[in-house]
Amino acid sequence: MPEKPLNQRKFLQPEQLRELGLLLFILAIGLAVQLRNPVFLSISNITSLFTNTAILGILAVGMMLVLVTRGIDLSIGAIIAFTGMVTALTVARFPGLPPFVAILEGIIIGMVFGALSGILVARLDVLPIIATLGMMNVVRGLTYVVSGGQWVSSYQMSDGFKAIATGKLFGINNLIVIAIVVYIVAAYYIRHTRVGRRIYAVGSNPEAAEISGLPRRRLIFLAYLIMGGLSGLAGVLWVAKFASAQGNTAIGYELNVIAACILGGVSISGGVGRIFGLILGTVLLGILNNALPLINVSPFWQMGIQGLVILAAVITNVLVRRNTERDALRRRAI
Amino acid sequence: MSDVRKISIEKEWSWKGFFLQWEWLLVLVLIVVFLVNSLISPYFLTLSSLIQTPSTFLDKAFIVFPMTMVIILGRIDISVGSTVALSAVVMAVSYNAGVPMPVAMIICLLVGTIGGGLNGLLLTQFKELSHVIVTLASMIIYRGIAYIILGDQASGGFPDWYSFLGWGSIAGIPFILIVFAVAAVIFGLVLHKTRFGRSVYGMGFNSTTCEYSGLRTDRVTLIVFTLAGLMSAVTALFLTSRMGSTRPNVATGYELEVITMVALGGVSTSGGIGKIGGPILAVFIIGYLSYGMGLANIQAPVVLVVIGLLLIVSVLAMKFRVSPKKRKLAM
Amino acid sequence: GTKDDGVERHAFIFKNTGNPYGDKQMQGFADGIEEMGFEAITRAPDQPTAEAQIQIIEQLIAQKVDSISITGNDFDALQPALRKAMDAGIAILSADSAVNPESRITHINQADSEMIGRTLIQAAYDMAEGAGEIAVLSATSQASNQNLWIEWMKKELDENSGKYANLKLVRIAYGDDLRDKSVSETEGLLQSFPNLEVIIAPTTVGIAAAGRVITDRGLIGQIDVTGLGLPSEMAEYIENGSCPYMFLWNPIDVGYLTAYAAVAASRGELTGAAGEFFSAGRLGEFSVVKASDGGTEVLLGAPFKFEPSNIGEWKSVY
Amino acid sequence: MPKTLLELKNIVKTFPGVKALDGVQFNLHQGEIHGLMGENGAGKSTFIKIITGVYQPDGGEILLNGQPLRFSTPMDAQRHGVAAIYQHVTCYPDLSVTENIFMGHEKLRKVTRRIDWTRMHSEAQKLLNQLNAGFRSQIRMGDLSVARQQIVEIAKALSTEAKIVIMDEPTAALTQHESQELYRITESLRDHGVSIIFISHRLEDIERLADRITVFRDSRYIGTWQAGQINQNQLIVAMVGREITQMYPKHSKNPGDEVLRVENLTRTGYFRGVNFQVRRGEILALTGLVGAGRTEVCEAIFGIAPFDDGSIFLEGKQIQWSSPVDAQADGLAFLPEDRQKQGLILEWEIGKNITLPALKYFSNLFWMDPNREAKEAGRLASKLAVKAPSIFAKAATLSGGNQQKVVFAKLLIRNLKVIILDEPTKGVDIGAKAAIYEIIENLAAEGYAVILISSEMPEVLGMSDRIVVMKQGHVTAELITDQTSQEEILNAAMVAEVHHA
Ligand SMILES: Nc1ncnc2c1ncn2[C@@H]1O[C@H](COP(=O)(O)OP(=O)(O)OP(=O)(O)O)[C@@H](O)[C@H]1O
Ligand SMILES: Nc1ncnc2c1ncn2[C@@H]1O[C@H](COP(=O)(O)OP(=O)(O)OP(=O)(O)O)[C@@H](O)[C@H]1O
Ligand SMILES: [Mg+2]
Ligand SMILES: [Mg+2]
Repeated sequence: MPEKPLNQRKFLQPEQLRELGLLLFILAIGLAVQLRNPVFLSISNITSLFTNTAILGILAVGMMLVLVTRGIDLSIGAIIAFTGMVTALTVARFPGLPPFVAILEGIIIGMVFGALSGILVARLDVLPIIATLGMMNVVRGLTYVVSGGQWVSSYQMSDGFKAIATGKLFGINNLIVIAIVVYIVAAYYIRHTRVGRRIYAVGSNPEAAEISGLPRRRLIFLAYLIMGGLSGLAGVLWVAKFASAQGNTAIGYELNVIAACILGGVSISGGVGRIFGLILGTVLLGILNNALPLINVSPFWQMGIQGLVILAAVITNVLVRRNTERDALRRRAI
Repeated sequence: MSDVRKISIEKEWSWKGFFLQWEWLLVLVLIVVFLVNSLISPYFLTLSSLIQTPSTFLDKAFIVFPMTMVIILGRIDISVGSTVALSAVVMAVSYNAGVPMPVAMIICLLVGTIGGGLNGLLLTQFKELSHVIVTLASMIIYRGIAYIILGDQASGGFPDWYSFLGWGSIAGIPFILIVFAVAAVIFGLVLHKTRFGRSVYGMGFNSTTCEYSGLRTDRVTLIVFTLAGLMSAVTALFLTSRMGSTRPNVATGYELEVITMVALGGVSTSGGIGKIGGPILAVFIIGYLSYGMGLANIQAPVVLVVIGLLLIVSVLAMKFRVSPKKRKLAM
Repeated sequence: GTKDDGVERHAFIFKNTGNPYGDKQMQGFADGIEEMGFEAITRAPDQPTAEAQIQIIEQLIAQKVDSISITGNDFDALQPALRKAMDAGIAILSADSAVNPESRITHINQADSEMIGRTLIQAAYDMAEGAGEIAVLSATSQASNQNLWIEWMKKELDENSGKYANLKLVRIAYGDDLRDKSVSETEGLLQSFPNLEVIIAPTTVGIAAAGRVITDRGLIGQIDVTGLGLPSEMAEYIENGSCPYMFLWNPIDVGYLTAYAAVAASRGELTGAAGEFFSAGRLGEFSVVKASDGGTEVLLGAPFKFEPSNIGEWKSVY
Repeated sequence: MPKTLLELKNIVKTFPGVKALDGVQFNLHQGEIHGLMGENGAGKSTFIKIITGVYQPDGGEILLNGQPLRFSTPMDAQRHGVAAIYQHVTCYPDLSVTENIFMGHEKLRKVTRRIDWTRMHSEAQKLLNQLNAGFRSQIRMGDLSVARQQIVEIAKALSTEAKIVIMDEPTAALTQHESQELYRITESLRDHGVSIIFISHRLEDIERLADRITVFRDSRYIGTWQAGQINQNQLIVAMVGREITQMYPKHSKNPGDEVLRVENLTRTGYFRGVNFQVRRGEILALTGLVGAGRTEVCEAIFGIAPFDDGSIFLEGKQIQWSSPVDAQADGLAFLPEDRQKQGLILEWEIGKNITLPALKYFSNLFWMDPNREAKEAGRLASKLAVKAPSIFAKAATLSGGNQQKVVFAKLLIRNLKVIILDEPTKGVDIGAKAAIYEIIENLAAEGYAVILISSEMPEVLGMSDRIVVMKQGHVTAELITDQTSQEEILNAAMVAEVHHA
């Protein structure tokens, strides 16, 4: 170090601290569940936990990018339903279709809707919540319209298609593999590419971005496009996993995804969000869904408990952080 | 200083500015809705139908008032649907436990108020927390409590007079419409004519400045969220009356419907902008629109698409009506 | 009802849109009504809530239809709206999922609830070969017909405790008719009860989700799934053996029967008193009987058993 | 004849309702520092934004090296070697200092096109060291004080290796000491052949740095002079259109009883053992380097921030204000440091901004009285010479100095005992400054106690009765203005020993 830094080097950055708190919280919950039901930490249960959380996790990545630009996307549940329905209809019509073509189809359809939201938000300056709320209604309605109210059932889907979600690669379920790939690409993208960093810059201060000539609109558009693509991917995975496509698929799912992001430390006021935090947020939600049935909680209590745990998680976080900040101040030589 | 420049205190009135207000666009939309409806269904344009219809869609509209305030504050409250369910359930259960109905109704309002108040309290005590996560958590918790209380049961059997709330009329005008009008006047005055309303708008733009200027920002936040709870309970009263009984899963998804109305009403979710008239018009636009399409037996998905498009198109229409010269902050 | 243009109009309200089972009911209803030369209106809200159904009822009242048949989203909550319709001279029936006796002339029941409950337990007994743990995966904890069936299941177990001494009902889980929740509930059952033998799911989404999990995990033959489900949704699992057999009635017939009952009721030919008879086109004669909820009902018949031998011909029908 | 690098002719720019530039001309020589001066709202910042392509002019011509040219975006300008430090810091608070410096021209690895973090960090650190910044380039921008953010902005301009660097009031947030540092950097840039446009309201900046000076007034071009050709008075006349005979009003020094006293005020991590008192009719200057904790002390007094230990006495009675509401009710007013974030609601009209702290006075029971409001707001806006067509103009459309006057008007709307002013003349033009000094003096003369936080030495010496100097959260000296010197103050602010408790 050439110079003595004025600001003392902190042991942990605030975000890292936050994530540590969340991690401890997750471990505490995990331990509590494990004591009630030893099955919890078995390989098979952990596999099913991650398999069931993979789609949520994939969506959370896209939602994080959108939130980072100070936006929000409420249309993803509807896009999942629509892309799922359309790919399922395609697969039912052309059973020989290679699975990756189905995936591609889903991603492209999703990106079309993402692009529409993106144009509304980035080009036409419609507030994100309004644009995507409108899209949500339109896309959900269209899903019923294209399907004529019918479902596509598992017998109509080829085994290859269903294997997208049930097959394994290196002994790991495809969904988990896909999620891992998405996370690695996203981590690289937001940390090591110019465009990725610029998305953060735009969210951190849109006016500054404009004044320093970053392509603000294009970057925001891109965030919605990626979100749309990931929703399309999720739509295909969803339908392949549950082997059924119906009009009300994933209704209200956007709130789960947003909850995962915010639990993971993504700020709705833009500019902030880290991959590791996102993983923790997603896993916490996954555990809540997985663990409560395991420890024989009455179904009538499950909801209340889930809400309390989420609230407890965020409040503990705040308290831990306040405490450490107070300690840091105390250490500062004044 | 010697050369005191005179600064005008007369507000310039311009007809253009007056008619470029969002509300006029909504009035126009409402008229179009009326025209189209009377074309597609012969049952629509009768006086009794027009006056009676609002009772079919006004129940959730009570939440539109406080939600307008919440959104002007730059926040959002997604727990309102659950608050409706919880206060309805507690009311029904206490009535069936022997509490007289009027008292049970007061309990209902109390539960809603407390529910909203808790949101406000959490938000003011833990400023680091995002309003989305707080109200998301309480959305889950409040409905969770309703399930804990009532499980898979429904609860009802209210006295006969109670159904008057949702179904009764005074001089041919639905009671619910009268209450709605009164609430609209009260909320309109509070928001546009009082100190409190001014504070709400100020905080929507810049709550730091408001704090430095000595406004009781915490109190304003608390009151606004408490009002959201209270009005959710009012909705619970009317909704329960209309259904004659209640269950823990009533009013699911109300939050997004209410937010849609407020957004269509021209209230900006980034805070500070919007008037009470817009959301009120939006309530009637969406209400009459879906009622009219229902009269023509158009299926629900199509109605969804139409409402979604209406939201997007009207926002765009407004954009292109006023000159798109955007205000740039002085750098 | 008043008829502006002389054509009688009869309405059917299902729980929600985008449900093929409901579509079939509505289709059967429309077939029946049109067969008689009248106009059918079929409606469904986008969400399965009583609030939304109330709005539709009001719209139908304003249109002055002759009858409304409804698949209720709530047993009691529709009463005020339906009473208003009755006061306007509209005949009210419920079909498939009942509303309370005060707000209907009669109920068109797809099958006897008691019979369904008992049959499903017997099926589980059969699949578990007389002994083992069984669990129920239901829809929402609110669903009135599911809850009624589950009650009859419990009664069957209690009343024949000798026969079912070794059959243990370990848990009733709720998948809320959501795919993802039903799957994680099923997995929760598997993890919590390693000795589970049979899962009974009296709901289409639930039974298909259970079939999916059993298939994915390679548990075919170890754990059996049965219950009530759409043949199209269940075809794969019946064919691959994860569900040896299951039951359902024909929703088209439910709708068709409702149509005839509705027309009869709107003419005053059917008042809903037990012992009345009416004829229902191609389905023949039906009688009104007392229902367990204090009202009356019309029974379509016994549920149909779907098994590997017949699923092939049904899967493309509904 | 020096080479003309950049030339602008007849530039016109209109905003809705305001003509911000009216036929303005300007030329910049190779390797000079060109001072640009003018009152608040004269159009300086607008002019800069036209050069860099943030705004497009409505008329006129821009020549770079004799070639007509228009930049469509600031990025475009950057590619042509024009870099700007804008008046209001335009940083990305959530990103690191390194990224702030290189945003828009990131360093990429050759083949993979991924961001070369190692190189960016080390180059950023090099730039920071060059500027004697004293903090690491990895830290988050938002954690820095405004002054340090300003340094990062300079580093950013340097990183583009620009031929033309434009600085819009870079010293506004800096103390004397830091300004010296900036002078040094600016001069060394010039010596390396860079041309610099330097905007400032501080005469000493211009005196020290500028080779030539251009003055704008009321959106028009007034003239350009060689540094030696024009003296201070002439410059002021050019800018203001009249003479300002006396910058600092005559101060009648007869302080009354003590009004506010703080004893041993401590907030862990921010300040410790702070003691001072202020009397009726007295102006107490609170000075020190940026980051000394002056703002924090005053915020604690005002009830915005908490304190852990010590006590506050108002007119002899111990009080504790838990929020600004209570403090205001007892007659305390606070003019915050950051007028855009803490002082104003930019989207609101001037009038509504002015009455914000006193809504109670303008309401009967519940209802607001808009007429009374407008009258009072109009009176105050006129009194402070806010330059705007009407009180219904939006605060965002005002220039920096006029915005500050509006914030000042907000204080005067209430009945006061003690006024705390945190850097009230930061970025305010010389005419408005004189006006504000006069207001401060009038208030003191009327018997109010004034606490004036300031980093400007002439202001501190010219306005105050007593001076309290802070360093690293401690009071290092309390001086009588008439009996002290600039050296003594600077010594207390920079050199004095701080005893850590
Ligand atoms: N975006 C805008 N919209 C409308 N008017 C504007 C805008 N930007 C600046 N103005 C107006 O243009 C005029 C010139 O403003 P500018 O910011 O260029 O002044 P300045 O000389 O930089 O003042 P200061 O010294 O206070 O920074 C002012 O009257 C201001 O109100
Ligand atoms: N060594 C340090 N490490 C970390 N933070 C510091 C350090 N020194 C000062 N700070 C903090 O940096 C923040 C920004 O300082 P700022 O420039 O706002 O000065 P200030 O405290 O307002 O004082 P003043 O009004 O005297 O300039 C303050 O909260 C200050 O406490
Ligand atoms: Mg300027
Ligand atoms: Mg300061």
